[in-house]
Amino acid sequence: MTDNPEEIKKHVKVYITVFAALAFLTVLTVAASYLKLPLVPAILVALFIASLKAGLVAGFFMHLLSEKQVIISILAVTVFFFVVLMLLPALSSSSLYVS
Amino acid sequence: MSEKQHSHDLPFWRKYIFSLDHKVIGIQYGITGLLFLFFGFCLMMLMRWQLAYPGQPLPVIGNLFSERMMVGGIMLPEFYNQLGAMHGTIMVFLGVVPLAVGGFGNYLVPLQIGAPDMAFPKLNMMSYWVYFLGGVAMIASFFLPEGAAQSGWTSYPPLANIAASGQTVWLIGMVFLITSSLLGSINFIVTIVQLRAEGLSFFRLPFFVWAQFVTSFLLLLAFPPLEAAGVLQLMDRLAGTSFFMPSGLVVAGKALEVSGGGNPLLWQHLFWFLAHPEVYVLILPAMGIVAEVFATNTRKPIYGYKSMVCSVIFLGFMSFIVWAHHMFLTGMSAKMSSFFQITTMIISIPSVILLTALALSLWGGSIRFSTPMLFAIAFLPMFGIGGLTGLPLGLAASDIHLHDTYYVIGHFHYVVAPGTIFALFAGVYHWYPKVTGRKMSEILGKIHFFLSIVLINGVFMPMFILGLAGVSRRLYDQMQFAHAQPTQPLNVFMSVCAWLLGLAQIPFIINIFGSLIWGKKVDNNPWEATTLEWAAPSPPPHGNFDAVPEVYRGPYEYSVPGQKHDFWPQNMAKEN
Amino acid sequence: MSDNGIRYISKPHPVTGVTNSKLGIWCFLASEVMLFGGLFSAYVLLRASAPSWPHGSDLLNVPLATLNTLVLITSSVTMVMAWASLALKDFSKYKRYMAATILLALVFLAVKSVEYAHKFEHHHFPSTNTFYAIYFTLTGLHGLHVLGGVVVNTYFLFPGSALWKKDPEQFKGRIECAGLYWHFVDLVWIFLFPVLYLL
Amino acid sequence: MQKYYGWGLPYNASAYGADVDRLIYLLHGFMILLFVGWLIFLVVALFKFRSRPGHQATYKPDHFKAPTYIEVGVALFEAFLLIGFSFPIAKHVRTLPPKGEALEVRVVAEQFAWNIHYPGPDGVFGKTDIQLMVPANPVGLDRNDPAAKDDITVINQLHVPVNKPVIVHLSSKDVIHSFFLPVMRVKQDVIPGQNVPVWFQAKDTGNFEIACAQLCGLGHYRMRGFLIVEQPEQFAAWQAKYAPKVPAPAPVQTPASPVTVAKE
Repeated sequence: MTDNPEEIKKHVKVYITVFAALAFLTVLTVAASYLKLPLVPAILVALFIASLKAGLVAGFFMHLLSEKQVIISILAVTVFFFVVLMLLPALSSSSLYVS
Repeated sequence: MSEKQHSHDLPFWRKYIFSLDHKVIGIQYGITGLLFLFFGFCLMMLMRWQLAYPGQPLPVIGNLFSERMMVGGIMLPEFYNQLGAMHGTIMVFLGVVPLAVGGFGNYLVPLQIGAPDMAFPKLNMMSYWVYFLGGVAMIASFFLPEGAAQSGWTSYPPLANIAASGQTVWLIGMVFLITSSLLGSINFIVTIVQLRAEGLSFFRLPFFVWAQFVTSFLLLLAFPPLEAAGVLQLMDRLAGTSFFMPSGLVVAGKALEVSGGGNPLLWQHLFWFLAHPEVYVLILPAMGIVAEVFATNTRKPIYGYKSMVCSVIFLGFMSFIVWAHHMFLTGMSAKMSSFFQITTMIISIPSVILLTALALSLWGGSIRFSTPMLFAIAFLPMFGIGGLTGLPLGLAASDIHLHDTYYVIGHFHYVVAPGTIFALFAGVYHWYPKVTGRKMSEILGKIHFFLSIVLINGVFMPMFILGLAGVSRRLYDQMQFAHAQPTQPLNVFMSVCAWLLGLAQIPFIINIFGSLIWGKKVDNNPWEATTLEWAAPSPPPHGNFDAVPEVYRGPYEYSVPGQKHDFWPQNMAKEN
Repeated sequence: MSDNGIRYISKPHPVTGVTNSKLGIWCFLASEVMLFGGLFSAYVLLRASAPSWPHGSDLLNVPLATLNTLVLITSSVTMVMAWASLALKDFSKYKRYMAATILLALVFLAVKSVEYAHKFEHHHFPSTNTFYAIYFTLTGLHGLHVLGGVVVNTYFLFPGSALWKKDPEQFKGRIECAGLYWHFVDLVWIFLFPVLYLL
Repeated sequence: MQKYYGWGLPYNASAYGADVDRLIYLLHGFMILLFVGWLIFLVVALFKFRSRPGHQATYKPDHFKAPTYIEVGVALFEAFLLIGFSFPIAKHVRTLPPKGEALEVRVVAEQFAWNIHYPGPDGVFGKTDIQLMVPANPVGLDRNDPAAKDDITVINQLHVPVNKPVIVHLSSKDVIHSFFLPVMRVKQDVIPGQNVPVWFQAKDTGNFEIACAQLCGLGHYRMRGFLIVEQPEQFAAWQAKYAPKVPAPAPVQTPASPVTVAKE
């Protein structure tokens, strides 16, 4: 992390804008829920907004955008297994089960 | 004040009990792991009595137990189920993993990569004591009014949900053990990535360090889902939720007052999502040890080091998508079972590559039949049988008949008992000189080996015959079933072999403690090996190396043409 | 170089470019991703196999939860500001931002306990139905993580800050790791909030 | 009495059991062949390259290409077993015979007994209700339902006609059991909250066994049932003998303890 003050001051401005974006997105996702969309679109909208917010927090607050390769590769491995874990319910859904 | 003096004036309890030195913690893990292995072995020996002579009173020891366990020396089904569940849990989570990863990993990884200690010493100490608490919880559960957990080491709900209080203590113990393995794996990954010596690139690492590296990733990423499942089951048992309880359950004639809507398969999925990577956690360090012992005792480099490293990494990834081959019979459709059959066949390929590479490493060597080498050589055919018997269980068609029978018990015990535990014996004999500065006796070692190899096959080989006959596992008394009566005499043979196997460990115990006194004193490299741990004095002081060692070549440079000696240590600049 | 010779504690490794503690905290967060992943996959499986699943907004107080989300996001910002002020060598600003983070976290926990108390009054316990069960389990475990974060941050505000004088570089690294953990906890809530309250 | 059980695979009384047995024997032949060949290599290598004076290990011995061919051969043979044998058998086992031809039976597993429920001549299962599940009526059959008039409920006695496909609908009242017929090469986990069908077709008559293969508590070892395969006439006679005598509407006994199932 570059340590010179001007760099950090620029970062601070970025943090404030990111904060505003997060607040706005929160209000947006709540507003979206009042539209009472059918289940599947509602899930997609909510997850899309949540991923956007997560991306902002991870990218700027957690400095993932400027992170080193070793940490990115560990996270890539984790994402691979997280996806398998999230597929687990799909694998055991009733369609694949004889009952 | 250099580090060496600093460690001398530490009070006893800071130097040995709450020590921050990875070597002391490694020895603590090793001794506790060996004690739990022995304790789990005794539980098994009790079970073997009931299996061989169902319903007959246990002669002497029988009257030591309370009325809830044995009535007049005759074991009750509750106690038998407790022994079964706790034997599995203790051997896997409290015996082999702490010994293979906590003991060997903690002691050797920093030494083999030329680091003074693990990256986070306090975290390392904490992971041992959290493991210790988990072990205490597991043992304490035996003294509960209704005894320890008794629904198998897999503790499937709804049986586990309606079980007695021992199951709750088992879950709490498991949460402790999982947290300990988690913290341990973080320590390993950071140490291996950050603290490697100068010039020690990833492809110059000894294969043992690679095995521990992949094992740490398995521990890091596979354990948390089981912790989540454990939290869910704790909520089921304590807060009355019903994650795993479907609606409309009637237990002992009375409808169960639970909100229902749960799915017992959720636990099985989350449990096996961990448990398959867990079995690779059990076998990979063992393969690492065998590779080290092979290289040193064949005086030549391992065959296909790069292909072995790639197989280990591929194994690590594949182990996460095969878990449902434990659940072929839970009503899954042909489509789903086909997927998991294919992934199970694919995962058998890296294991075959690893085994073949180790076997081919013998070709062209100059093999010394020292005790560690004997155990390591025995690992190959034994793990071979374990792997091969996995084939009929991996194919859904043959698994229908063989699932949940003694065939399965024979399969996984062949992988773990003559497989992993023999490799751990090889490791103890191989690195004992480095840990204590004295060599273990070869005579006692060979007695221990030849007795154990014969008896261990006597215990597990007949299990395949029982399995083919369709004898279900976890049966308190198989004489109740006509299809199981003809194979009952085999149980007597197996039980006798098991008790003799217990006696066969006495030379090993004498050897371990005796060699501390009369073992032959050795210098820092008694086996004339090349990896870095043999460059440090034995036993290495706190901080291991005077200066960070410099590495010039691969880990197994033996019999290099044009060298005086037949071994060329990694850290030696000029020829040797 | 610390006392027993372990390198790269406060200075990054020349090749990997990260310090030990940062790599360690990211590994820990990877395991936390799998922990909450396990619970989320349990949620998905239970919801998929349940005949009927109540709407989150009918049973739970959405406005209060929205406020709670904003509180947690603000605490995330004050946390990163605390780290930034350390980078600017401004120790007093750091203490104020860290105090703000802890305060906001306590507000979050307070709102959570109000919500729980409200539910218990109306006899909505985890054992009522699977929705409440997974709601209490997920938010309960998340709450415990928030509590853990508060304890760690309080340590860094009072006794831990002595390290600032001895080795500012290492202290800044520690605050960065505490920050990473805190942002992760906020990240989990960002997914928890829509999944439980809005769908 | 013909000996059904011994060491090794039990007697095969199932129409499609021969395929499963052939796969198991083929696999074991392949495994023994592989293991013996591999062991010979090991012993030869150990003897040939044992350390002895004058013998020097070679740094890079010239390795013959055999191992890679063997590995590929093993992988191909495994794939052949998988696609050639396992998939067809697994698919055959999973596809139920057409409803019309098969005898349908409901087996409700309970801690330590198999409750068997026949639809009776009308071929329709009566309604069941967990309120009525008392020891006298383990399946919880509601006798007022017209379809339940002729239903037969028996414990641990599964009578089946020979040479006729039988579909068994498995469900459990409490914990996970596993419905295991060794002679029929059939095993199916019985998950509470699910109703999983499994089918088999007996080719020989005889008294066989039902076993429980999944740990289900203290009595797991004595959860034994009988599978009696008999000629259709004897089966019909047995059904007639067990049909409920006087179709008096069974008084709806209030279950012993007033039990409320929590609302959904």
